[in-house]
Parts: sequence; structure tokens; C-alpha cells
Amino acid sequence: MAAKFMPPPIAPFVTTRDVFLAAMTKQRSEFRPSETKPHSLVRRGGNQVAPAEAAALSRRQFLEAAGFTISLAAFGGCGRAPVDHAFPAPAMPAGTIPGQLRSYASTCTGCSAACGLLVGTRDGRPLKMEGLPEHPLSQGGLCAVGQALPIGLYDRQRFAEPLQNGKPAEWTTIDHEIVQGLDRIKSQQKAVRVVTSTVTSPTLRARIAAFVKQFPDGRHVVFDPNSSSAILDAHQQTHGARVLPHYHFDRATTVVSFGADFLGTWISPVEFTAGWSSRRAPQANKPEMSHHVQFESRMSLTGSNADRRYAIHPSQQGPLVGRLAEIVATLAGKPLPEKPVANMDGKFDQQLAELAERLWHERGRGLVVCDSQEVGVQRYVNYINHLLGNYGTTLDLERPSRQRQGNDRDIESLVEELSAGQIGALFVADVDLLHALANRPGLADAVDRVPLSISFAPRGDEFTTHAKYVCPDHHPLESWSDAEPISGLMSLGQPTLQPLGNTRAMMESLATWMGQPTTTLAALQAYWKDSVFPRRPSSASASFADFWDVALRSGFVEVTPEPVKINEFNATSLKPLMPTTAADGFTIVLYNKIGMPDARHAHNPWLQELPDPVTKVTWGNYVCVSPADADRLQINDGDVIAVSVGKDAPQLELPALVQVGQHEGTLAIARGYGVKGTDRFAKVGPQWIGANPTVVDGELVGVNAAVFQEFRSGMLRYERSGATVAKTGKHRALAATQKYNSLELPSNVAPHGAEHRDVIQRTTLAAFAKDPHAGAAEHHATDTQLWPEDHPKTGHAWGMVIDLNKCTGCSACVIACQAENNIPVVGYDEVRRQREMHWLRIDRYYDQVSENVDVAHQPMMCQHCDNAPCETVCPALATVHSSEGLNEQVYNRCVGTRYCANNCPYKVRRFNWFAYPHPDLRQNLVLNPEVTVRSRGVMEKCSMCVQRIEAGRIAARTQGVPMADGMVQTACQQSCPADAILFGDMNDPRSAISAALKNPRRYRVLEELNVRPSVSYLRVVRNRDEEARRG
Amino acid sequence: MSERLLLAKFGHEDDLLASCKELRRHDYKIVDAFTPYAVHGLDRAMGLEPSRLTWVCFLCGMIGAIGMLIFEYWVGAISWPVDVGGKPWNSLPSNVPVAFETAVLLAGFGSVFALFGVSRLYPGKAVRPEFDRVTDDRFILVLAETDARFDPAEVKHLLRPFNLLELEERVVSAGGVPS
Amino acid sequence: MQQRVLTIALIIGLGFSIALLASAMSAWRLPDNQQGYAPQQPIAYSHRLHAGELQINCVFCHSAAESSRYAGIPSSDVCMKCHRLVTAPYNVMQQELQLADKEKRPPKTIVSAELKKLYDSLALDDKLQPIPGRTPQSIAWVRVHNLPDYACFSHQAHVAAGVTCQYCHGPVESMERMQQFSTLAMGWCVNCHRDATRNGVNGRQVHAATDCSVCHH
Amino acid sequence: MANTMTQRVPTSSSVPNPDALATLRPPLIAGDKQPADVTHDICAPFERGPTALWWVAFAVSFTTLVIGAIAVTYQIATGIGTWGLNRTVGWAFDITNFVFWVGIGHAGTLISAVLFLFRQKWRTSVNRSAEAMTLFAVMCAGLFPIIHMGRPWLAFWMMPYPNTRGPLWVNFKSPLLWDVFAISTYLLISAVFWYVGLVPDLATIRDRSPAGWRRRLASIFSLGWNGSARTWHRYETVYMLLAGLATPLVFSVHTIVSMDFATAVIPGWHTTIFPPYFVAGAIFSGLAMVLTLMLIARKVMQLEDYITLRHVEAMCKLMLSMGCIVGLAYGTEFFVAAYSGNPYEQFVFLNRAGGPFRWAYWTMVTCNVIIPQLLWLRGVRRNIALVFAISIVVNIGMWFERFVIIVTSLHRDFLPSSWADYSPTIIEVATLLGSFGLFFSCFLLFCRFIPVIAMAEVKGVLKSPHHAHEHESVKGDAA
Repeated sequence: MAAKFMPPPIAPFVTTRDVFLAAMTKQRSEFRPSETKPHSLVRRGGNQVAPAEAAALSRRQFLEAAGFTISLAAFGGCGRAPVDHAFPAPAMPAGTIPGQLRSYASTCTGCSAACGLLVGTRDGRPLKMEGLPEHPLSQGGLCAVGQALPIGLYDRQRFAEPLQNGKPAEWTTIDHEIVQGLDRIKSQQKAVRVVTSTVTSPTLRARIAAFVKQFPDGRHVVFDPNSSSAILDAHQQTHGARVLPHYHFDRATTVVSFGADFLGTWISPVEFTAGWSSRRAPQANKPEMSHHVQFESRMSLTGSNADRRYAIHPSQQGPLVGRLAEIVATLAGKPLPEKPVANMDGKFDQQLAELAERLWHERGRGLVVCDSQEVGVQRYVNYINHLLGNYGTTLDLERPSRQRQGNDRDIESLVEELSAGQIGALFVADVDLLHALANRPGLADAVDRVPLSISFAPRGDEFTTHAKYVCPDHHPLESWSDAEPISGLMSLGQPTLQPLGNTRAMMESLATWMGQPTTTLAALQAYWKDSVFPRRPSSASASFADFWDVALRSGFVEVTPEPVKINEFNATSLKPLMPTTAADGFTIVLYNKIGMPDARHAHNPWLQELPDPVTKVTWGNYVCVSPADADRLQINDGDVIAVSVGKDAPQLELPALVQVGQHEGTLAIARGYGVKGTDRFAKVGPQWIGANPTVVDGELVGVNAAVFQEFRSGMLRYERSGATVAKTGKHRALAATQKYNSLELPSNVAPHGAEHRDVIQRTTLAAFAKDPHAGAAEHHATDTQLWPEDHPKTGHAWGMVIDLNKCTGCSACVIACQAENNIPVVGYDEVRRQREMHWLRIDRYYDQVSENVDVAHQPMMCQHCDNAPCETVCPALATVHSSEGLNEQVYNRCVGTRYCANNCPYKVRRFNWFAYPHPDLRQNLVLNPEVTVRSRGVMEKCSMCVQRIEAGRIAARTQGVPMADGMVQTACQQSCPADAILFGDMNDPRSAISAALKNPRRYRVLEELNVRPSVSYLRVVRNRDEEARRG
Repeated sequence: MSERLLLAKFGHEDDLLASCKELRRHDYKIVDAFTPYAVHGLDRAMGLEPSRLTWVCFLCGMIGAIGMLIFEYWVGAISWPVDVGGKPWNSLPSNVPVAFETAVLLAGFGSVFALFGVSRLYPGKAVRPEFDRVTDDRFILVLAETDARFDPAEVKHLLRPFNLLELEERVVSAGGVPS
Repeated sequence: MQQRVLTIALIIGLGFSIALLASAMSAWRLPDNQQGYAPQQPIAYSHRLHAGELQINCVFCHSAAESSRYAGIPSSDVCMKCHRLVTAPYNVMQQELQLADKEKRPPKTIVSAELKKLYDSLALDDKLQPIPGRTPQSIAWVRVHNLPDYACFSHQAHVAAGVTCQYCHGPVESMERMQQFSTLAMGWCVNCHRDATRNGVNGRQVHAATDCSVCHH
Repeated sequence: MANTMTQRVPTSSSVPNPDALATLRPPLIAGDKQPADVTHDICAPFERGPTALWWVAFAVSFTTLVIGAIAVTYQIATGIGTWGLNRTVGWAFDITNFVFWVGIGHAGTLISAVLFLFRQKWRTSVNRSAEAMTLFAVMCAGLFPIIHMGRPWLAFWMMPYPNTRGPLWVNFKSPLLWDVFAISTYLLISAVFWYVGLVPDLATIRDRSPAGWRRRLASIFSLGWNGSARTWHRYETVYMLLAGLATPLVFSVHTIVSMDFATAVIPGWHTTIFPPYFVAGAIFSGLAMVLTLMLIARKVMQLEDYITLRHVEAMCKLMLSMGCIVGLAYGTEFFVAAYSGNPYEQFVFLNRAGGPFRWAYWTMVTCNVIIPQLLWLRGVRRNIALVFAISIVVNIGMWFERFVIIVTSLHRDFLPSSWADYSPTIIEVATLLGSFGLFFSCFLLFCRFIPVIAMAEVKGVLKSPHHAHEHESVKGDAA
């Protein structure tokens, strides 16, 4: 069976034959794809492929089809290149065109936010994830995690077949045994639990419900590793419905967030970023933007973008919310019967008062959110929003969100039942129970005692090693799915590839065990026919087939939501908060990195190497320590320290990272690391005598910080007080892509009067209102030319404008660029040596390094200078200027003197220090055939997605029309959730970019060098009153 | 017909120079002199014309410089004009260094090979005439016995004051170098 | 004296060798120059017959040329569009028909050796019925035109610009076995681009850029 | 050797006492030599078998050469990543070594060519070894631009040759390409200059060595030199021409090398004073290296009479003046930065003196400016040991000068986000050592097989005693 996975034809997708012959390698990709598509795929706006044409085919055939590839068998005589075979598929369905990009509307499964997805496939291989522009939530944006989906699809470590006690087995036998086991349990009246993370798919939810209903004691337990259970419970108590409101940041003019990282990882970041940023673009004639205040103890991405950010101790969060509620209540004239908190230090009172004023003044247009897992606190949050009349405007309960359904109480009871041995059958899907509940030691043994334990995990994890059966689910890109992220918003996910392994969708597995086998597609259509079709909008056609087609083509459909019963706000539910005493010792704050929202993605090399937007550290987690504590304890970056909370919990050893803006007495550690199987990355990156392994053998990428979680009053808490810290004397340098973090030069060598570099220009709304050009750097940017301008750009002049005020630094663009441009993963050691390969990086600067730190993010890529310093110095003409203003890098001409990189003022050029390995041929299927895979010793850099420009040009030429504005979108632009990146033709007076160039906030980095970059930036504007500080 | 040559051997350059002048005063025809090192003033003493190799050098240099300038202009502005850093197609300043180097290279090689050419120096050439210690510390003057009234005795007499070490007569075939 | 003779001999020898080299030069090919490459194909497919005699349009088989980077090598089922009926050379089939008429029997299907390979690849028997239990296999054609991996050539762009197939691929309709007609060297592309921009393609004004990134990205 | 000489010429004037030397201008060549002695003394070292000292020296330098070769092989096979470079610091040891070695080369040409034009007779005893040094130094220098490439096997793309790419030529606007031409020209011209000077001496060797491989080789390469005055006459002209060409060449080469930096936008590189600054530095380092080698050769080859204290002193004075010029350049850089009002420029220099690499900067200043000031003292100039030490120090300092210019300018340039640090790997260090190994191996071989002193020229500058013939006749009979 396994042998079938690597038949000869799939040989080098990356031809290594002529690395020494100066050949850049690019995979041959003329294979016949369509057979690899399951039947009745619908191309967006395209015609349906009749099932007949798409006979299902075996993996053998797929891989064969996959090979329009080179077999380096024979050498022709006298200096002939190696004989190169072409394997056209035996039969080719109609309407499939080799090498042509096809996009399929689908739904992202990276997290439970269920954003709209556009799966770009070429020759039957899904390659590039893009946001679905029409999607009402994500609005064309897609986060880094979504972008990184495809590499997981081609992962060899995914289970290729079901396992029985860890050994490969046939489905039939496994099904037989499971059904028997279930019957036994039914007779024994034992409990059956299906544990999943939030299931946004109504069909699957219904299926699970039906499945558990067969058993006397069957329940579906929803476990979100980063749950918002408290919010749901709070609404249960205040509004009588356990729902999660749908937050509308696009409607909020004042946003107050208590620790909620809504631009990063909280509930639905892409949607929230889109909404939030829509209110961050002040115009000269209309100087308005939202006001965003953040109270948080660690430095989150959201906090780094706030207009005002207050570092607070975790124990202060509740009291502050309570205090705000109190003030707002008095403003509303409904003073609270009893003080929310007894002991209240007056800290922040004045700020809170101002804030309450503002909120009250902007009633119905404010939004208060909080990530607290304490129901009491969330009740007060609801109360505040209730008093301000935000429900119905910025919070929607009529059409609640289904993006977080987790119920921590159920988890807690499940854990009890498990340890009590009451569970008969345990089904676990898309969450590693044992990893996520590492705070409960001994749970593994409890699982071992469960008679029937089944995992649906696609890869080996801690639970699968204890599960009796592993029934691997498809990769989302291989299977049908649907989702209802917001009540009434139904979206569909369609497969873009036949399953690579002998896997089976969870839906089908459950159906089989219920004795009513069906295909997922059938199940979906059945469910939609019964419960979605009836709710269709009046405009929709009366035939289900048409309705289904439309939904499938557009990827989603809006239907009338199921009614939810919302009670009047129940003020009696408000109870004073527990008096919080700042416990001695440190308080651990557990969070999720933007690149690692949960452990499911730990096997994704792109995400592992994605620099965290705030810390800029790749590969693994670490303890963020506040500067004050670091000074006190003499801790420096990379010092390995041991963190422990008393006897019961184990102690963890991680490298430290001194994080400005973090509150004293807190330790922030990222969860989702220390995942079983991540030792696979030990050999990622080049291997040479000086190389340090990415993963020390026997260890994993990072450590599992979940051990510090704890259940408190029914909620899984992500902060833990009373922690102690000890230095181990060990040191592990952090692989950070940025070593110097401020625009302030080191004081000892800063020239007088030029201590600050105005690479990022900032101003305040007040100053901007007075003068739209406020914050501009005053240097005489000379525009005189030494030589005549004899390089006129008669045709297009490609350029880019990046709005720094919208950009949150979420790094979606970084992965988009990596996926589009075949950028290699280089591993911990290379990143540590400052040799990361990302063409597009996001510079992050802390401005005044102090208690209240100002953060700015700046996407930085090749600026495509008209007077490019890099071009002049290349002896081989390997980097030259195109007639359309692009700075071209010709890999196959490059000899690698690195002179260009030295001479680049922006340091955006990346050099192939080694031949970065592409050993896994299956993995190489993710490579974009439109972009050359660079060999060792050549320079590379952002090309402004020239392959897309060329594709657009050819398309336009074929149709005989000029290239329309917006016809070509760069990968970064397409993915940007904040819509901060704009690319276009600067010669076209009607283009969007030409308008943007006239924006008073527009400036160019290092303009004074007169290198004439084609990339412009729009100045940052913070919504504050005080005057602008320069730079 | 054959030619008779008279070879006078000295131990010091001063003697050579002096005797050289003396003999020319008595208009004896000096065929050549052989010395271990470049004796200053010998060329004047023997009445040799200044060498024309300087012109060869100049010529080659010019060819190098101008040729390269033209080539660079053609490459940059005509053959395939490529926009590098917005610089002009034909930017003279950036063409100068290479042109200069080429000039030097050609000039140097030109003059050296010219030297080898005109003085018939090539690898493995047989050394003729061979004199003992002439590359060490002996100085030899070669006289041609042009006519009958040539008297070796008189020559010996003339050269006595210049502590002549040795006088020798050789007969060589016509036109040939003394062997 | 001897020396003279030697010198003269040497000079003559030199002259000879130079002449020889010069004559040999024409036969020399630079490394990577694949011009004239005509490999043996698994099936002796004749472009002369199909494209020449039978006048089958190029894009009938290479259907992607107008719409994609790749012209595409046709899959076996494209062949079957005709060879479902034509199983052997015309005259052979004629004879069989006449024979069948004479002998008053239904004509046998005669399968020529080369076409047999095609049917095998599609797992069809002599009656052109699928052989149970066998899956169709790809035919391992040998690529004739191999551009290096770093050169991005688009058939679509050139076909759209009105460049004829023959312009690059040569008189395919007269080739018994397919061979590489042009050098496909970069200079060859660039010069054609320059010429096209100057003089247009078949009288049509075009802009064929010589920017590097047109082909190298 | 020395004592045999004193036997032959027992006059006390043979080894004059130092004071006398200093006061009345003494002969260039001590020991009242005759042409025959010159031939004899200078040919002696390679007619005798190699000394133990030579073997030791050669063993050491050849071992380092082998180490270097291994390092380079590994680097080319594995990738530039085996060096400590990163996305910000793209050059470090490689180009530092390159500039260093080119610089070393220059003094050779300077001594042989420039001093020749200035009719400095004292050059005659050092120019041969100086030129040899130039040759080997430029060989070492030439290596680095090639091995520092990501794809060295494509180095030939630097040459504008007709090709099938359009044709695609090279970028004549790139200083790196100017380098290619400058360095190769320099190497070739130096080689020719050296060889032309060698021809008469080869003839001498040919004539005095017994039949055997040495004689055969000598007779091939001496091109049938017969010492004819006519040839000498043309020879002198050409030699003068070559000297005249080599002199501007030296300056142009290092000017062009400096343009690699001067034409870049990087603060700390982008400055107009680089050409003179680099040339001065080059001559400075070159002189130091010549001194080092001369003092070694003097000892090892027992040539005290030919390389006298007077030569040493002359060299010291030159070195001192160059050191002062370099010092001035360092100062000027700071002034320019301060006066320009360019914040980036100002930062770079403050960062050099006070940043992470200040140790390198101050090493440079100490070695190149402060310590050479000792040479003002005559006592120091005449103390062989001290001079040797100083020459070594200057070599080190000049290496650091290039390191400082390259690395400190790169590691913190415009955008603080991409600031990085740099530390070499073992491979880089091995490569540097290897280049020294190559250099010294070549030089030692040169000492063994080729007259280290230009006999024909030295004979030309021998003091001519008026009644030399008396000795002559005596020796004539003796012979």
C-alpha cells in the first residue's frame, strides 16, 4: 500500500539535475489534473463537470497524472540534456486545461471562524489559498493560518489508512469492531462522548447529535482549546440564551478591549480586522477614525495597534471592568445596587471616567469586549454594552455567532467521568484531548481505561497513541463540508483533490457506524434540502439543484437565520466579583500566537517559521518577561528559565524573552507548542558542520504550556497566579528575525539631533485634523537628477501603496507571499543567523520604550526603486529594471556576489546561502509552477508577483483589451484582511493607486536617498489629542 | 665570402666604455658589445639610435583605450540597452576605468612582445655568440675587420691602457652573427 | 638552412590544422543546444501523416496552446477520437474489406503494430473493448522541446499574437519523426521579440517586450 | 656564507660600523663587492641545498595552504552559508582579504616601478622580491572575488564574450566588473614586468649552472639572452615603459577597488576620499609586508650585505609617511561625516568608534597610526627586531582597516529592523589562513629557485673602484 505512494513518475518536481549548471529549478506541471478531482466539482462561474467524465481514480493514477515530470534515466548522445519523459493521463475530461489556474469557492477550516476561501488549483493541485472577496465576514481577507493550509495537504505524516491499536488496518474490519463495541456499550448503558472543537458545520453537528442520540447516555462535548465559554455562559445568564454575539467592529467608533486580542486570535480575527480597519482611514476632508483602547497584561497584536494601551496586571482586569460598569451605570442613571468590587485601587479611575464619558457620548456606536474566562466579569461587560445600547448595533444577538461553541463545564465533567471510568466510548475529533488538557496528569491512563476510544486525527498525536482506533479524517481540501459561522450565513466547502490517503470523512465514519452509510456530499445535500433550502431568500430559485449550484459557485448563501429567543437584560444576574488579591509570585498568562492558534497547526513549517508579529520570534514558544522583572532577575533574551506553579504542576524550561509593554509580575507563554511529532523538524533547513538542529533530538518544537491551565468555577482559565521563576543557567538563542527593535538609535552612538529615524512617520488625529500633512519628516528630499531621464515609462508603471494606519501587522501577507513565491523554510538555525528568506517582512518598532509603549508595524519588501542601487552594482546584469518600473531579479543569471544586497538601503534582498532541501517530493506538489524554485547561491527578492502581472497581461492580450485596474492583485494585497495594501498602475490616472498617491498621508521610506521607490506608505494616525511627535 | 671579427675582452665597464670611445675615434667599426648588465652610456658610446619601441607602446595603448570605449558604448547603448538603476544608456564616466585598464594591458604586452620580436628573443633559442662569463662579469667588444688595412696589432696597442684582458680573432660566414 | 625547412613545414601544418578546425566548426554545437533533437518515441507517430497529409489542425490535439502556457501533449483518448475506427493503415483496411466482401464475412478489425501500443495503454483489447482488471496507463512520450526550468514560455501569448506554430516548430507537417527545429536559445527568442516589435507579426503591430521578467520569474 | 666572504676580502671596510654608515652616505651594497661576487652570492642560496630553516618555513606554510584548500573546497561544495555572513552583512572576510591582498601587492609595484622612475638605486636589491610578492599577493587577492560568489563556477560570466543570449553582455557600470578588469590587468602586467626583469638573470644562471634540469629550464626561459648591448638598449627602454605603465596602474587598481565601496549608497562606504585613502593604505600595508619579507629573506638567505640597514631605514621612512597619511584619512572621514550633516553617515562613524565593533576600530587605529609613530626615532628604525615587529603590527592593522570599513558599515545601515551582527565561522578563518599559506609557499619556492635579487641591476649600481683591474687580473688568473 505505502509503496503506491511513490511511483516513479512523481520524480523530481524540483529538478536538481542542474543546480551546478546554473539552472533554476521549476517543476514541470503539465500533467492532466482533472481526473484527480472528485466528480461534480463546480468551478466558480464555470460549467459543471459531469460525473461521468470524472471517474474516481486511484492514488496510483493521481500520482501518475501528477507527473509531467522528468525521469533522469538515459542520457542522449553528445551533450544532450537528460531524456525527459512526458506522461499525459490516459483519458482527459473535457474543460480541463493544463497549467491554467482554477479557483474554487470554499470555506476555510484553519480555525472555527470559517472565513470564505478561494482555492487556487493548477493541474489538479490546490496551491494557493485566497480570501473570497464577496464573503460577508472575511471580505476577501485570509489570515496566515488559512494561507498555510495547502502544505498540510501534501504532508506525508498524515495517516494514509486507519489504525487499529496503532497498526494499519482495513476500514471494514475497524468498522465491524467499532459497531460491535458500540452495541456492547449500548447494552451496558455506558456513556458515549463525542469530543470536538467548535463544529461550525450544521450538517456535521446534526450528524453527531443524531449519533449520540442512539445511546442512553450520549453527549457531544465541544472543547475549544482557546474557548470563550464564559461569554456564552454570561449571555445565558444575562440574556437567557447561551449564544456568542456577533461583534461588528465596523460599526464601532469606540472600541474598548480588556485583553481580547481581536485582531490576532480572538474568535474571528480576519472579520474583526476588516471591520476595525474600515474605521482607521481618516480623510483630509473628514478627519474621523475610531478610538481604540486596550487594557492588557501582555503585549498583544491588538494592543500594539491601540490608540491607548494600558498595561494591567491580570488580577486588575475584573475590577477595571466592574469599575467601568459602575461609572457607566451612574452615567446611565441606573446606579448599581452593590459595588462590583469591594477593594478597588483608584488606579486608572480617571482614564476609566474619560472612557465612560466617551462611550456614553457615543451610545450605540461603542463596543466593549473582554477575553476573561470569568463569567462574573463577562456579565458586567454585557451590562456595559447593554446600558450603552450596543446590543443590536455593534453586538448582534439575533444573528449570533457560531464560531465559539465550547462549553468548559462539559469538559470539566468529562474529565471527571473519564477519571471515574464511566465513559464507555470516547470519540475525539480535531482536538488533541491529552495535549490540550495537559494540566490534568493521569488523563492518559483514564483514556487507556476507556473500552472504546476513537480518534479522527489526521496525524499522530498524544491521543491517537492511546486511542484504540484511529479513523483519520480527510484534509479539508479533500472533503466536502459546510459551515454556518454566523446564524443564517451558510457556506460550503468543496474538495479540490481526491484524497491522497485511504482516509474517510468523520461524517461518513459516523454514518457508517450508525448503520446508514452515506457520502458526505449526499449528507450535505440532504441536510441543505431539508433545513437550509426552506430558509432561502425569496430571490433564490425554486429548484434545489439551482440553489445548491449557486451556493457552491459563490461559496456561501445568506438565508433567514433560525430564530433565537433573547430575554430582556437580567440585571439581577449581576453579582459582585470575588475580591481579587494580587497573589504573590508571578502570574502566568497563556495566549496563542497568531501563527499557532491551536496545536493542530504545529506540523505546518510555514507557520512555525512565521515571525510572531509582536516578538518577531520563530520556531517554538518562550516566556515573555516584563523589562522590570528581567532587570530584577538579571534575565536576558534566550536565557532558559524554569517556570513552575507549586508541586502538582510540572515545571517548564523555556527561553526567556524580555517583552516591553508587558505588565510587571506577569509571564506570558504561548500555547499550542510541544506537540507530539514536531521532532520531525529536527532536520529542516540546511545541514552542515556548523548547523544547530531546529529541534534538539528527543525534544519537540516548544513546550506544552497547557500544563498551567486550570479549571476554576467551571471555566478553563488561561492565567495562573503564584508562579515562580528560576534561572537554569542554560541558554538557547531565540530565532528572531529582528534584533534591534526601536527607531531610537542606541544612545551611546546616536548623532546629536538625529537620535530618531523617521522610517515610520506618525501623527495624531488632532494634528491631522489641523494639517493633513502633519508628521511629515522635514528633510529636503532633493529630486534633482545627475543624468537625463532617458528611461521613460510609456506603458504601465507598477507601484504599491501601503496604509500603515490600517496595517495591523497580522502577517497574513508574509505567508501569502511564501505560498505564492515558493519561498523555502530554512529552519531555526538559519533564522537565528539572520538568514530568513521571507521576501515580505513586517518590521516592528517599539517607539518610546517605557511603561506605555508605542508600537508600529511596517510591511517591508523590495521597493522597486527607479534609481535602484542594487542594479548598478550587479556585474552580470542579473538585476535590472523593466520598462514598467519593476526591479527584476533574474535568478538564472545571478552569480551571487551579494553586492546588490549590500547596496540595498532597505535590506530586502534574500540570498540562497545553501541549496535548501526539497527532499519530500510529495511536499513539493505545493510549489507554484509559475515561479522558479531558486537554487543555491543566487539572490532573490519580492518581484511584485510579476508572474501574476504577466498572466494578467496575457489574459488581457488574448481578449484584446487593456489591463484593467485591479485585474492584477499581488498575493500580499489579495490576502490582506485590513485591505491595507494597494497595487496598481501609477501611469493610469483613473487607477485606485493614482488616487492613493495623492493622499496627504503618503510618504516614501528613505526618500532623501532619491532612489525613487515605487512603494509608498500612508502615515500612521493615532486617535489622540496631544500634538504629533515627529516621526 | 667570410668575415673576420676581433673580440676584445674587458673586466670592467669603465674600460669597455673608454676603449669603445677610443676605437670609434680611430673609426673602427664596432659590431656589438656584450655585457653582463646594462652599461650606462654604452649606447651613446657605440652610437646606437634611440629605440622606437616607445611608439609601439603608445600605439597599442591607444588601440586598447579607444577600442574598449567604442565597445562599451556599443554594448550599453546599441547592442542591448538595459536600464540599470536609471543610469544613462551610454554613461562615459563608468566606461573610463575598464578602457584605461585595457589600454595599459595592451600597451604593456605590445611593447614586451615587440621587444622579443625585434631582438629575436624566443624560448629555447640557442645562445650565439657564446662568451665565457659574459653574463657574469666580463665585457666584450666586437670589431669587424673591414678592410685590408685593419691591423689587430694596432688595436691591441690602442686598447692596452684599458687593461684589456684578452684579444681574439674569429672568422664567421657572411652575414652571420659571430659564432 | 635546416631551420628554414622546419619553420616552413610548421607553418604549413598550422595552416592545415586551422583549415580543418574551420571546416569542423560548422558541425560543432554549443552545450545545451538541442537543435535537431529527434528522439525515438514509444509510438512511431507521424506528424507528416496527421498534420501533413490528413491536414489535422495542430490545436485539434494540442488543444491547450490557445488557452494555456502549455500546448499540452494529447492524452490517449484524444487519439481515440479517430482511432476508435481507424485501427490500421488505410490500404490494409481496404484490402480486408474487399477480402471480407469476397468471402462474404464481416470484416475483421486489423490492428496495426503501432496502434496496438495505443490500445494497450488504454487497456483495450483487439476488439477495442476494455480489458477487465486493467487500468489505463500513460504513454511515456519523450519530450522534444525542453526549455530550461527557469524560462517561462507561454503558448497562449504567442498564439494570441498570431505567431504560427511552424514559426518555432518548423515544418512539422513534413516531419516523419518530430524534431526540434529551432535552437530555442535565449538569443533566438530575444531577436524574434525585437523583430516583432519593430516589424510586427504578420503585419499586426505588437509589443514584444524584452524585459527579463517576461520569461524569467 | 658571510665568513667565506670575509676570508676573501679581509679589509676592515667590508663590514663598516653602523655609525659610519649613517653619517657619510655608504655604498648601497656593503662588502665592496665585485660583479663576480654578486653572481656568486646571489646564486649561492639555490645552488646550495635548502637550509633546515627553509624546510621548516615551507612545511608550515604549505600545511596552512592545505587547510585553506580544504576549507574552500567544503565551502564551494556546501554553500556560502558556511561563512558567518547574513542577509545584512553580505561581505566580511572574503572582501576584506581581497582588499588586503591587493593592497599588499601594491608596494611591490611601487618599489620596482615608481622607484625605478625616480632612479632610486637602492631599489635594486629589493625590487625582485617585491615584485614576486606583488605577483603572489595579487594571486591570493584574485582568489577571493571568485570563491565569494554564490556560484563560482559561473565566474566566467564576468567576461564580455559573444554568447547565444541575445547576446547578453555584462554591466560595464558595475564597479565589480571594473575590478575584474583591473585585477586581471594588474596580475598580467606585474607578471610580465617581473619576468622581463628576470630574463638576464636567468641567462646568468643558465651560463653558470652545470648541464641539468636547471640549465635546461633557464635556457628555455632566458630566451637565448646573450647580453648584446643592442638588446640591452631596447630592453632598458621597454623596462622603463613597463615601469611607466605599472605606476598609473597601481593607482588605478586600488582606486577601482575603493570604488566598490565609494560608489555604493551605504553610509561609511559612500565617500569621495576613498581612492586616495585606499591607495595610501595599500602602499602602507604593502611596505609593511615587503619589510617583513625582506627581513626574513635577509636572515634566511644571508643577504645582509645586499639588504642593508640603509634599505631598511628607507623603507621605514616611507612606511611612516604612509602611516601618517592613513591616520589623516581616518580623521578626515569623521570630519566629513560631521560636516556633511548626514545623520546616517554620522551614525556609522560614531558606531564604528563606539558600537559593537569598536574593538576592531581601535585595533586598527592603534596598529596603523599610533604604533608606527615609533619610527620617528632613528634608534627604532635601525633596530631590525623592532622594525620587524612594527611591520607585522601594521599588517594586522591594515587587515582590520578593511574589516572595519566593510563590516561596520554594513551591519547597521538605514533601517534598524535589519541591523545584524557578524562573527566568522571556522571556515572563513581557515580560508584566510589558507591565503597566507598560499602566499608564503609561493614566496619560499621563489626564494629557492629564482635569484631573490636582480643581479644584473645590482651589478649596475656597484660602487666602481678606480683600480679594480688589479683585483681583476688576480681573479682573472685565479679563474
